[in-house]
This record gives sequence, structure tokens and C-alpha cells, in this order.
Amino acid sequence: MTLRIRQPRAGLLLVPAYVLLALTVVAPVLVVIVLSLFDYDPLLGTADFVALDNFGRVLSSDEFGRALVNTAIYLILTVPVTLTASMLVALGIHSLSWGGTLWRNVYFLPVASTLAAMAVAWRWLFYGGSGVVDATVGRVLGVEDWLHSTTLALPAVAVVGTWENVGFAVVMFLAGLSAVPPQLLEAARLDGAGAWSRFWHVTWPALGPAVVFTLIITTRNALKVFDQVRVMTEGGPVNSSTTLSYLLWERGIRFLDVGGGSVITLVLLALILGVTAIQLGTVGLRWERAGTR
Amino acid sequence: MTATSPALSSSVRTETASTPGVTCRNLVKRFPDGTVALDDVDIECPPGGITVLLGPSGCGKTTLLRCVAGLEQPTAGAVLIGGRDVTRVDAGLRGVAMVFQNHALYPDKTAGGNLAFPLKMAGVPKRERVRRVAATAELLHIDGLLERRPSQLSGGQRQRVGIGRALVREPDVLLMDEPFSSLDAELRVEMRAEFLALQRRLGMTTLYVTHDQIEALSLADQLVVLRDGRIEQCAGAEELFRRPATSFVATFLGGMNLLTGTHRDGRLSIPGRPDGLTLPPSLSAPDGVVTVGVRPEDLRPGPGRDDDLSLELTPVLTELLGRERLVHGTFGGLRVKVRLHADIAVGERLIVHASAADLHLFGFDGTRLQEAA
Amino acid sequence: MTATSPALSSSVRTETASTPGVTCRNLVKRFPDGTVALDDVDIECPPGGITVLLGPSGCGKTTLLRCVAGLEQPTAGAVLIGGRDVTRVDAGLRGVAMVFQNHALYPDKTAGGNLAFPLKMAGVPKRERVRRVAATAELLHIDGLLERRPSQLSGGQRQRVGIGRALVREPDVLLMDEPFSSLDAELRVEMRAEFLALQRRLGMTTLYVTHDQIEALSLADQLVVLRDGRIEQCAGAEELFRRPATSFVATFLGGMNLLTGTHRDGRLSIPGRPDGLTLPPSLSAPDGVVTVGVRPEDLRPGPGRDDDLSLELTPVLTELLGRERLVHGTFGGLRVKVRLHADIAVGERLIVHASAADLHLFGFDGTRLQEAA
Amino acid sequence: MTARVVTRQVLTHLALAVGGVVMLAPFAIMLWTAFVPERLVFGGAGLGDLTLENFRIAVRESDWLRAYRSSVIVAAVTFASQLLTCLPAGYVLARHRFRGRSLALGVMFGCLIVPGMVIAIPSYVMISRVGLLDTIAALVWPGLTSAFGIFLFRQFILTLPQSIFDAARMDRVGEFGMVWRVVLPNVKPAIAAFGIFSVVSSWNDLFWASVVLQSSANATVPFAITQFADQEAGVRYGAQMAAATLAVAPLIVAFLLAQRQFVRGINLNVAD
Amino acid sequence: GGGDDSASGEPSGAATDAPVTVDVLIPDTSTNIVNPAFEVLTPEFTDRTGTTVEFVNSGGDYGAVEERILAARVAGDLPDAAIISSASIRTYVDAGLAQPFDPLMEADASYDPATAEPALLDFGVYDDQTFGLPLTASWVVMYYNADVFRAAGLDPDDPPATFTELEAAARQIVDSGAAPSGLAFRFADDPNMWRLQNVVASAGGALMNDDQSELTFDDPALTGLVEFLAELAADDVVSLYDSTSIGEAYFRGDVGIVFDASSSARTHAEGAAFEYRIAPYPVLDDGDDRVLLAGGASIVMFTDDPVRQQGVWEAVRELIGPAGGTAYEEEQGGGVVVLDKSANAAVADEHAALALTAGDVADFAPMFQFPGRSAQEIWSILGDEILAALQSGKDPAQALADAEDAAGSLLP
Ligand SMILES: Nc1ncnc2c1ncn2[C@@H]1O[C@H](COP(=O)(O)OP(=O)(O)OP(=O)(O)O)[C@@H](O)[C@H]1O
Ligand SMILES: Nc1ncnc2c1ncn2[C@@H]1O[C@H](COP(=O)(O)OP(=O)(O)OP(=O)(O)O)[C@@H](O)[C@H]1O
Ligand SMILES: [Mg+2]
Ligand SMILES: [Mg+2]
Repeated sequence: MTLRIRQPRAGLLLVPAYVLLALTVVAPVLVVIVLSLFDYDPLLGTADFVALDNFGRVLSSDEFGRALVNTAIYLILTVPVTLTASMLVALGIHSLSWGGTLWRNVYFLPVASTLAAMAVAWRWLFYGGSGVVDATVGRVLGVEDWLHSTTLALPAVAVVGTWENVGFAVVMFLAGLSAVPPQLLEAARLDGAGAWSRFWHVTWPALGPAVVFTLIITTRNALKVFDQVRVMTEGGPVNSSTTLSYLLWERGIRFLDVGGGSVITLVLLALILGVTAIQLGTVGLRWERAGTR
Repeated sequence: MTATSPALSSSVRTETASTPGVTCRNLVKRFPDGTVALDDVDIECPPGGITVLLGPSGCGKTTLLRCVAGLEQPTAGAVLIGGRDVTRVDAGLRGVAMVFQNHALYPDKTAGGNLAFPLKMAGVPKRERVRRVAATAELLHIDGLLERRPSQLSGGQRQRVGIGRALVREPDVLLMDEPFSSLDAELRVEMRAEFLALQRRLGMTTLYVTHDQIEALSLADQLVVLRDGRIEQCAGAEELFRRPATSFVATFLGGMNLLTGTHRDGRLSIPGRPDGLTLPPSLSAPDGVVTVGVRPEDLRPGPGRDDDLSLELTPVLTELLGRERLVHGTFGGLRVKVRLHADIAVGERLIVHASAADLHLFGFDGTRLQEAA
Repeated sequence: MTATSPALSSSVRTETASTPGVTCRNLVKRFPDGTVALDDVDIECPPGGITVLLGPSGCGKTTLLRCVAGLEQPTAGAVLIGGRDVTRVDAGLRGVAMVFQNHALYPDKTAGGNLAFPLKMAGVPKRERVRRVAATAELLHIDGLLERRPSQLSGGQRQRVGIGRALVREPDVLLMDEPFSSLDAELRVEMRAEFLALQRRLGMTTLYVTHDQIEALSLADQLVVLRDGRIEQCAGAEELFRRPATSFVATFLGGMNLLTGTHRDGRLSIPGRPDGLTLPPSLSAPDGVVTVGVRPEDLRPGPGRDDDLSLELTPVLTELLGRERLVHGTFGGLRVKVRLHADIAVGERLIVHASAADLHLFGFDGTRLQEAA
Repeated sequence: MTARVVTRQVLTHLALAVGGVVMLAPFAIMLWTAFVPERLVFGGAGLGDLTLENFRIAVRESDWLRAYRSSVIVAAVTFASQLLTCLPAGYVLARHRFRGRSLALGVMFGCLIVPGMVIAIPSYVMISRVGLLDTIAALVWPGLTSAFGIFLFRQFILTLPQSIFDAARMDRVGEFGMVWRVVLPNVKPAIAAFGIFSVVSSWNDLFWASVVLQSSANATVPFAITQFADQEAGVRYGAQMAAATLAVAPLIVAFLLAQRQFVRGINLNVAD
Repeated sequence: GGGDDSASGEPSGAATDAPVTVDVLIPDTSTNIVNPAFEVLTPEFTDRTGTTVEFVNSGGDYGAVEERILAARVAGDLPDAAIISSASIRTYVDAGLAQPFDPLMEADASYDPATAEPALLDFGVYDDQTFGLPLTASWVVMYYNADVFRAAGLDPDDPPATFTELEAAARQIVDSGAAPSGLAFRFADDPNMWRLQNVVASAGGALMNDDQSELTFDDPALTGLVEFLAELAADDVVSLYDSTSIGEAYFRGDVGIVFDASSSARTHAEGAAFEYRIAPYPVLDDGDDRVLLAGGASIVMFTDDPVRQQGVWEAVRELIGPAGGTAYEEEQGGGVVVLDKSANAAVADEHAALALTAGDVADFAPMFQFPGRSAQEIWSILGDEILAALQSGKDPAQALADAEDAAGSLLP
């Protein structure tokens, strides 16, 4: 990439987006940051400055520790599977000379669907004993009744999360694949590269920015998973599927503990920013650069 | 003389039993939008030889190479490599390497990575790979640039990386699409010589597209002139240059002047010059519309002898070409180019002549009529 | 003669008051990786004239054009257009059009769309746009292709769209980076003539990069030879060809043979030929290391006269270049090329001579020493 | 096509079908439930029992036309506004170097990850102060721009060849023109993808809508689904699934329309 | 429009009949709660009273209403009134947001409190002031699958009446293989642990001491209930504790006995593919007095503007009067009790098994709610600890003690 000459007007293009971001996101978040230092009773309307008490209280609690671990587990369960599966699916669909549209739709459906209704269907699939999951996977692995197991409830939520996100990632990768320069694939073909090498040496680098995007977004989705937990397990059984986001909602809204909720928000923000930074630092920027032209 | 002209001679070429020839049979390529890029093309490329494809822009040269490479599926016809019909064989399995007209380098790999890639794919061990990449890079004078990415290279440097990527594999069949078009004359001459030596040593069957007449003539074991997707003439370089089969080939290779008129009794009447032109008697032209062709360099100043063709031109533009001068003149409604030594002064009128032996005669349909004496 | 050689003459050029010249002052361009692509380049391009940039691959030609265009910010130095310092002015505001070496067409637009785009941006009304696109397309022989997308065009066709996109704007300053490199000789000659006529008519100041010597010589009002980011010589075409300032320029333009040796008393001793070479007495060479240059076409067969330089070569390779033959020979450890008429037979030994007037003399550092008589 | 190619295609179809079964299983349940009488939802229903009763209930209990209208307006306004703001921002972040670029990128990443519910109450307060509660304006407010969109466009603009930007600058394209005339046509597949996500998320968003909506005048489609899941009175699965089916149908149609953009890759390499 | 603004100095009486528009926040997805309100508060009502009611949809059920109140409170634009879960009245009373209805009731000469069921009228009374008026009150009853009973060799006509009998029946259902679960007990996502509270209340226990300063999770009834459940859980006789799981399993025929709101009788009638019966909620021991703790919806008022208060009162009066009562009874098919005696008397006998005696109605009591804003969190802590006892084998007494410890600090 060559050095671009600074353009005075270019900055203007950032203005609408960033002004709106400032109003719709940044300002509210700043409010939240301030609230984390107060014991704020939203109903009474009272706010006492408590400095870092909220932090000490929340961060040392068992439920926070558990939610943190659960969030990490959820991340590990969903992100790699989502990315791998959707990459395979996208490549498969992309390679088809006919019928690709059908599969594109099939894999897209979960994205479009209403989670509330789909959660019902998923719960029935996971239904202990006679549900499809227990009748198939359960038979093979000898596990059953995921949603009521303290060890399997979170994986069950992860399955639903993956199911929803695969469609998203497939759409992203398909969009990315349409920009892979065909000449390079041709050149690689003549260079004797097999399908795998062509993927690895041409498609993958060209997809770099799309992969980085999908990685960061699926990671974010995993770290702030809420809906899936709420509709599938409500954090249970025994908090075994409570994630940080769920805890945030529970504390900040249900329990009216605004200060505690703000602390969790900040932790969540820091966590996602940290993970994103790590991802960018380790592979992200490299992959991105490979596809930057 | 230790090496002869590159005309095909088995003593020079290391033609091993394994070197396969390339044959195109009745190749037709019609693009989805209806464009017919190749129209019944038959070519027989001798094993281990260089077949040069020439033709105007858009005539189908690249398309032909792509069909041979397997990157484009012909609409009809067959491609044979080493006698085997490979029309349905995957591009990667044809043992063909190609230098792309637009280079098609891997943007995320360094120049060195680009060169090493085909070797990696062929499973060449690391050490050997490094050696061969270094050798190829040296050959192409890009040895200092191996760490750069394509975006950090100049046009000519990119082109050389593209060439290197095809050569480094030492393929059986090599397709080169205007490989030296972005190189300076000096380097081009050198590269051409290096390439020729390499090709003679390794004996890969080569299909070579170029717009450079010198390159075409000096490399070709066989020269194919394409026009609108059809073969206009296919012959050895010397033959094609000396006896162009059509007026198209004649203009295309060497930019021959064509004097078209109606012939009757040794006189050619030309539009705008009703007095016409006296043809040398030895040129037994038939009556009717004929075309007399003569190359700019075969026109010499002065009125010439009796059996010569003599013309009086009105110069309209002169261009300096180093030691020589290209004079563009008109003869009636025709444009005639003359190549003269730079020191010769050009006045208001320029009388030039050409010996009958240097004249080419074409019929009304453009096909060659007679044999220059 | 109705038109003279294109050498700058105000009668031909429609130099209006508004035509701006282009000046580069001490231009330095260092890329982030440390490569110095331009090193203190000073060029003065006359308004309305054609400045041709020549130089080996990777010498910085494209970089120079990009700096003038404003696509690259020079590390140091200034670019002036029409006397105004535009170094910090945005590319779009410099009134410059450019033909890119890699065409850089808009992949999503048809050929016609690509041509119309700059006009659209300039606010040219629809009707006028259509007219100008059609005219430009006709000029470039791409009128039948306007509906195709770049990916459906051949290399030469793409290149012509790229040229058209720059010309259609009728810019004040035109930068052309090897504009005709993918065109066949025939078309190239035609395009060159068309371009020249257009340029003379519109009078846009042009910077033109080419590797084609004929193109360079025939178009240039001023010729600049670059080498490793530095200017080697800047002069008119004829001057530069007749009196190359350095041995580099001499080899680069016209592929001059260089005979480097140690001179003493009229004899030049050359590695591998201890007996040396007798220099013509009229060539007053200093003692020490000198280089005698002679062009291949200035070497004639036969021993020549007394005041001629006479060489006995060992031919190693001959190449047919149409009516002529290029003979590569060795003289001691040196390589010497000779251009002969194709009919001249070449034996084991070839004796050639050159008249003293055609010899060029360069000092140990490559700079020109004396004046050919 | 050679036999090899055909075989590979068939195998690909098979593999996709296996995954497809997993993807579709919940939908099969949804559809089946939607067409089965409430009483037989949990088993015992056969093909003969299929009924449209659930749809009748779903249609009766919500004003679907109004819901579709509100949702379409919200989705369209949101998408348009996001496209108008995100594409330029994505372009600048991808192709310009300027002071504060890292900060801008950091803010984008930060905004990308803020959960909607964190900002819900502060945003609610803001909306209510300006008196926009219960309006379309309130519905679209948080979606007027999107860090997700900025990031997405930035990533795709990175893959465009630099040469087209160079060419455009020579053609005197200003920064605005660059976005709308040069970038936009070349990132159509990305726009299609973004459009899908943007529309889907505003279409399905219940949370924010439930915070700022007051009357049912502007109720969006998701409201039609939730009303059948009553904690107190129990869930009416059949009607809920029928409503969910009605909710997703327009999205699928929209997706089908957007398909072409995915398929039509632009041969970007012609410019090298 | 908010209740906080424009507390104008107008004398209250003068404004009584001035046209006024009040907004009422509703759990709009709980159709059984809001549909009768829509039916009653019609344009006709507006013509008659000059009061227009604008319903503010919460976009969800009671939980959404509470979230919405929270947001509105923060934004300073509370609705004039809200229909909330009866159990939550106390939270808004403690926060000082709910306004008493008593002055309005007293000022309204045409309203006769004697027409109201006294027990229900007490629901929202704190410090002798009425802060909430119930629109409906449902109670917990036992629904059981008669097919399962028969398959297990139990007599569907003789349902268990005490927890001892319940245990036997549940074990028999599981042991005989008639259903995977004998009974299901919802408390994990039951906002106020209605079913649990009922057992404790019927046994005369309490979750807090009399002056409401301390938690009493060591209450014998509570301990007994948890121990009872823990035993059954250990043997997998009971395994489901949240409403969705329970509902889905029950309707599949995989659970023999569930405890559900009387108001969901209609859902059972529509959704059960098997023969089901309804019986009273069992008591812990023979000697226990069955207490009916009421679930259902109440209306609370937030506005302190007299004019608006008057408007709210007019709407409330309509809702709790005969018209509203009848509408609710019809909507629920008799599965609820309403404030208006006459409406209760005219109750539809759609679900005969639900019919209550006058004594039952008299014993109706509101659900207990912990004081202060952390009420929900305390319930949640209690629920988690009990679940730990049931699912991870934690000692019930220990679990309850831990819950008391953890929750104690959350009391105001
Ligand atoms: N982005 C870059 N980073 C580093 N080096 C670069 C970059 N771009 C070009 N160069 C180097 O700068 C030198 C000049 O490049 P330039 O493209 O100007 O050459 P050129 O004269 O146009 O050559 P050609 O005739 O091959 O096109 C080359 O050596 C090239 O490798
Ligand atoms: N994908 C395509 N769709 C339609 N027409 C095409 C396509 N590709 C090439 N063509 C057309 O086919 C003809 C032959 O193209 P080809 O690239 O083979 O020409 P070429 O001989 O290589 O020309 P050049 O010397 O300019 O590179 C051209 O007229 C071109 O416009
Ligand atoms: Mg081509
Ligand atoms: Mg260049």
C-alpha cells in the first residue's frame, strides 16, 4: 500500500458516522462509566458516590467468576466451529455451478429467523429423552437432556449460537469470495496447485479482510451472547449457562443494581477490546494485509 | 559459426522423447456474449520448438493460449498435448506453464515467494527450490528484488517475476503472452537471448505471443499469423517474411506498402493518380484489381533502372528512427512509407524505386499471386 | 514537404497561452522500504511539447509520472505545473490525465463507461459526452467494444480504453506510461501518428514513457534518459541519438557496441585480444581506459579504408530481423552486434569496419570524450 | 463438464445437504407446529390434522399490514442511513492515513461491541427528553449508523485494487464521488451482505422497540410473535410459530432478491 | 406524557369532569390481562367520563413492564398508571412511586367499597393505604394428567391432597414408568416463587420475621419443602423447575403433576392432548390451612397530579367494577377472582373444578414481596441455592442458610 496524500475533505466523510456513533453509543457508554462509580437507585432516584466499591463487590463475586468462565467456554465452543464450518460451506456453495442459490438460502435462514420462535424449536430438539438430539447424538455419546444438565446447558446454547452465526459467516465469506481475483486462481492452477493449495495460497489471503471481519464479529457475538441464553436456559440450571451479558442484564436491569451492571459492562467492553486487540495483533493485521491491495 | 539462426534444427534442440507437441484441432471459442474469439483454428506446434503467434490486438491470441492452458474451455474442437486429447483435462494436470499478459502475480507473496510457489507445488525440496529460484532470478536480473511484494515492483520487474514463475518449473509446454512487452529494448534483447538459450537447452514446446516483429522473427521456429480468430498464415519465419501469403500478413509483418489499383497492360491505375504506375515487365500481373506490395526498406531513393518500379511521392511526414528516417508520403490516394538513411535530404518530391524482386503481388481478395523472381 | 519532423517548432504546435509546462525540481522519492526510486530529478517539460522518458526497467519512470500526477508524494523536491507549485495539490486538481502502465480500468464499468467517466466528473453534458466518447473510441478503434466490461476485453483493447480515458478529457497535461506496449506494430504506428496529430492539435504538455526506441525518437521534443532514479541525459531526440552523453545512453538508445580497453598510442588493448585494435588516427583518444562506441548498423562488412575502424569478429548467433540480420559476435572478451543485410552470408569470421565519423568515444567514467568529426 | 467435476459437484451438494438438515431442522419444527392444531403440537398429529387455524389466530390477533409497514419503514430508513454514513467512513478508514486514524478505528471497535441493552436506558432518556418516544424516529435512532457497517465496508474496501482509486483521482473524482461512484459499484456484494444483516437486525429487533414504543401504532413485526408467549397464561405454540413464519417470510423474499449481488463477482483483477 | 409534570395549582374538585387523557402502561403480551381492559375502556367510557385511556405497550409481560417503569423513572416520565404483577406492588410503594387510591375512593361518593371482595382490596395496602388494586387474582392449582394416573395405577378421581400423598403418587408414576417425571415444581423462573410461597404460607410459615427486618429462610415449612423436593430430585422423580421446561414436558405427557395458575386452565384445555384434571394445591401436612396466595395483575398509579389521578381513578373504577370484573371472568373462563363481588358471583362455570368457596375467597392473600429494590435479587439467590440443593446435592438446610446469608445484606 502506498502512502496516500492527506486530503482535507476526506475527514468530512467520517463526520456523519462518528457524530452519530458519539450520540448513540459513546455518550451512553460514558454515562455507564460514570454510573459504575455510584450506588444508583433508579427507582428512588438516589445516587451515592461509592468510588470503586461496585468493582470490588462485583468482581469478587462467585457469579461473576462463573459468568466469566462460562463466557470464555462459550467463546471457545462457538467461534472456531462457526468459522471453520461456514468457510467450508461458503467454499462449497461458491464452487457449485448450479443450485448454489438453494443452499445460500438454507444457510441464511437462521440469520433471518426470530430467535424467540427458533428457541422453542431448539428446546424441542434438545428435549430430554425423546428429542432429536438425544435420540441421535445422545445415543452415540451417551449424554442426554442437555438443557437440564449443568455441564451441557452451555454447550446447548453454544449449538444454537453457532447455528445462528454460521449463516452470518457464510454470507460474509460468500461476499468475500466474489472478490477473489480469478486470474490468481488460474495462475495457481497452472502452477500445479491443487484445490487445497489454491485455497491456502490464493483464496485465503484474498479473503483476509473478510476473515478478520468475521472473526472479530463472531468473537464479539460470542462475548456478548445474551439472547440465546435468555431464550434457551435463562442462565440456568444453577447459573451454569450464565454469561457476562446475561449477568449484566440480570444485575443492571432485573436486580436494579445499576452500579453493578455498569461494572460488568465495563468488564465486558474491556474484555472484548482486549480480545479484539489480541486477534488483530496476532493474526488479524497480517491476514488483513495479505488481502489488501 | 558456433550457433546458427534459431531455425529449427535438431542438432541444437535437446528434443527428448518426452517433449510433447501441442496441437489445436478446429478450435472454436465463442464467449457467452456471442464474441467469437477463435474460429476453427488448427495449429501444430512442433515438440521442442517455438511457435510464435502474431496478430492484431483482439485477434484471439490470448484466448488461444488460454484454451491450450485449459483456463478456457473451447466451444468446439480439441487440444492435444503430446498426442493426448487434453480438452477435458484440468489445467493443473496439463504440465503447462504460462506467462500471463497481466502478470497475475500473487499479491501477498514476495517476488521470491511468487517464484518459489510452482516449485513448492511440485514438491521440490527446499534447498533445490532456493537454488532454482536464485538461478531464475539471476537470469531475469531480479535477484535484488526477491523480498519485495508485487505492489513494490515496477511494471517491468513484475513482468519478469511473471516470466520467472513460468520458467522456474521447467515445464514441458510453455505459453508466453507478450512476455517482454514492458521491458526496455536493451533488456529485451538480452532476455530474448537468455530465453532462447534456456529453451534450446530444456526443449520445452513454446507458444509465444508477441507484437515485436524482431522478436517474432528471431524466435520463431514457426510463425502463425492470426486475424479475427482465424489463421491467416502459418509458416517458418523466413518463409513468412519473404513470401507473405496474403496482403494482410504482408502489412502486418514489416508494414508493407500496398499499392492497389486496376491493372491493364502493365499499367496500374490508382485512385487519385489516373496516369497510374508502370509495373516492371517481369511482374506478370493479371488484368483487373491487383495489389502490389513493397516494403519501406526496399524502396530506395532515385528513379532506378528500367525493370524497377519507380514512384514519385509527396512526403507528408518524416520520423527519425535513429540512423534512418521513415518518410510517410502519398502516392495519389495511397499512403506509402519509405525508409531512408537519416542523412538523405527529403524535398518536396521524392522519387523512389524498388527492384522487381522485392515486389509482392496480391489478387483482389488479398491472396498472393506471383512469385517474386 | 508539408510537415516537418516533429521536432519542436512553434508553427506546428498550437501552443496557447494556457498550456502549462511541467517542471520537476530536485525530485526525490524514497519508498518506505528504503528504495530510492527518484534521486534528485530535474526536468523541464516545455509547454505543449512531448517529453519522452526512457530508461531501463525499474529506473523510476513510473514513479516520476506518479509524482507529477500527484499520486505519489515526493520525499523532497517540487513539482510545478504552469509555474505553480503543485507538490501539495491534490491529484484531481492538477489538470493532469494519465495512461496507467497497468491500464487501471474501472472493473465495474463498461469500456464506454470508462471513457465517459472523466467527462461525467468534469460535468460535461450528456450529448457532448456521447459525442466525445464516440470520437475517442473511433480514434482508438474500439468503437465496437464500448458495451464490454474490461474483463471481456483483450490486453490491447484494455490498453486502448486506458488511453482513451486519458485523451477524452483533453487535459492540459498528459502522462502516458508505455501507452502502446500491448499493441501490434501496425496499430502502434497508426496510434502513434494519430496521437501525435491530436497532441499537436490540442497542444497538451505530455510526458511519455516508452521502451520503444522508434516511438521515443519519433515523438520526442525532448528526450530524458533515466538511470537508477537519476537523469543521465536530457536533450532533443536527434542530439541525444547523435551525441549520447554517456556510454550508458549510447547502449540504451540504439544498442551501441562498446569496446572498452586501455588506450596507448592509437592502439586499444582489449581483454582477450592482447593484439588490440588500431583506432583511426582522427580519433584523438587520451591514454588510459577509454571506450569506443559504435552502433551495429554503422558496422559495414569488409575491412574498410585506412581511417576506418576495422574489426574481425567471431559470430556466435545470428537473428533474422526481416530484411536484415543481426549478427552477435565476439571480439576478444567483448560482445559486438552487427546489423547486416539479410542476404550477406556470414562465415566463421566476419570482418567489419566503421567510419571514424560513426565512432563515439567515452572516458573511463563513461562520459563522452570527443566529438565525432 | 468432466465426470470428475460432476462427481465433485454432486458430493458438494450432498455435504451441503447434511449441514442443511441441521440448519433447517428448527424450521421444519416451526412449520410443522404452525400447521398443527394447538392440542396436537406435542405429538400425535398426522398429515390429516394440518390446519390453517394457527395462522388465522396469528393474523387475527395482530395488525400484520401495519406491522409490516412499520418494519419495512424502519428497516429501509435504517439501511439507507447506515449505508450513507458507513460507506464513506469505511472508505476513509480503509484508504486514508490521517492523524487520529487509530483513534477512529479504536472508537469503531469500541462501538462495535457495546451491547444494546447497555445503552438502552440512556438512549431512552435521551429520546424521551426530545419527545420522540413512540415514533418511527425513536425506532431508527440507534441504527442510524453502525460500527458493524463501518467495519464491514472498511474490510471490503481494503480488497479493492489501489489502481482504481489512482485512476479515479486522475479523473478528478472528489472524495464523495469516490465513495458513490467508485467504491459503491465495486463493493456491491458487500453491500448486499450488509443490507441483509442490517435489515434482518432491524426487522427482528424487539428489545429497543419494546423500550421506546408505547402504542401499537408503530409496533413492528416481532411484537406479533411475543404475544403468544404469555408467562401467565401459557404459550400458544401453534400461533407463535405461525406468527414466526409470517415474520420471516418477507426477509426470505428480500434475501432472494439480494442473491444476484452475491453471484455477480466483479473481475477486479483486470486492473491488476 | 408524565405524571411528574404540571402539578398545577388547580383545585382538585373543579377538574373532576374536565376531559383528561391518562396513559397506562400495560403488559401487552399478556392478552388475558389487557384484552378485558381494551374491552371496557372504550370510547363509550370516554364519552361517559371524559377520561381517555392511552395504553402504553411494554412490548412484553410483567417483566417488560417493570423494565419500562425503570427506564421511565430514570427519564422522569413515568406513566400515569401501570398494570403490574400484583406481587410487585410493594417495590413501587417502597420506592415512594406508587400513589394511594384511598383519597380518590373516598372522594368518589358513587363508589361503594362494600361491593369489593375485602381480601382482594387488601392486596395493595401498606401502612393502611391502598397503593394497588387487583384486576384479577389467580391462584395455584394442581393440574394432573389423568391418563398418566391411570397408567400408574393411581385413581384420577382421588388426587393427592398433602405433600405426603403427592410424594407417593409421584414416585408411583415414575416407578411404574407411566411418565419420566412424577411432578414438576416451578420456581427457577417464577418471579416471586408463587408455588413455594403458597406452601410456606399454608403451613403458617414466613420468609421474613414479623417486623420484616430479617430473613427467615430457616422456616420449617420452607426447609421441609426443600427437603421434600431434594429427596424426590435425588431419585429423579422431580427434575423440572422452570416454566418452559415444565410446560413442554407436561403437554407431552412426560410429567404427571404440575402446579399452575388457575388462570391457565384455558391453555390446558386448548393444549392438552390428554385427559387432565384440576385439583386444589396440596398442603404440606394434614393440619395445614390452605391459603390462596394470589397471582395476577394489579393497577398502580404513579401520577400525583390531581386531575390525572382523577382520570386514572375513573379508569380503575371501570376496571374493578362489574363491567371490568365480568370481562375478566369471561376472558379467563372463570379461572380468576376479581375485585367486584357481583362479577365473581356470576362466574362462568367453564372450569367447574376451579370453583372457589366463599371461604376460599375470604382467605385470599397477596403474595409476599421482599422490601426494597433488591427483592428480585433475593428471590434469585434463594432460587439458586434451592436449585443447588436439588441438582447438586447440596444439603438443603445449608443451602437455605447460605441463601439467607447472601441475601440478608440486600435488605434495605
Ligand atoms: N511501493 C514501492 N515500494 C518500494 N519500492 C518500489 C515501490 N514502487 C516501486 N518501487 C521500486 O522503485 C523503482 C522504480 O519503480 P518504477 O515503477 O518507477 O520503475 P519504472 O521505471 O516504471 O520501470 P518499468 O519500466 O519496469 O515500469 C523500482 O526499482 C521499483 O522496484
Ligand atoms: N470474456 C470475454 N467475453 C467476451 N469477449 C471476450 C472475452 N475475452 C476476450 N474477448 C474478446 O475476444 C477477442 C480475442 O481476445 P484475446 O484476448 O484473445 O485477444 P488478443 O489476441 O490476446 O489481443 P491482445 O493482443 O490485445 O492481447 C477480443 O475481441 C476480445 O474483446
Ligand atoms: Mg492478449
Ligand atoms: Mg513503469
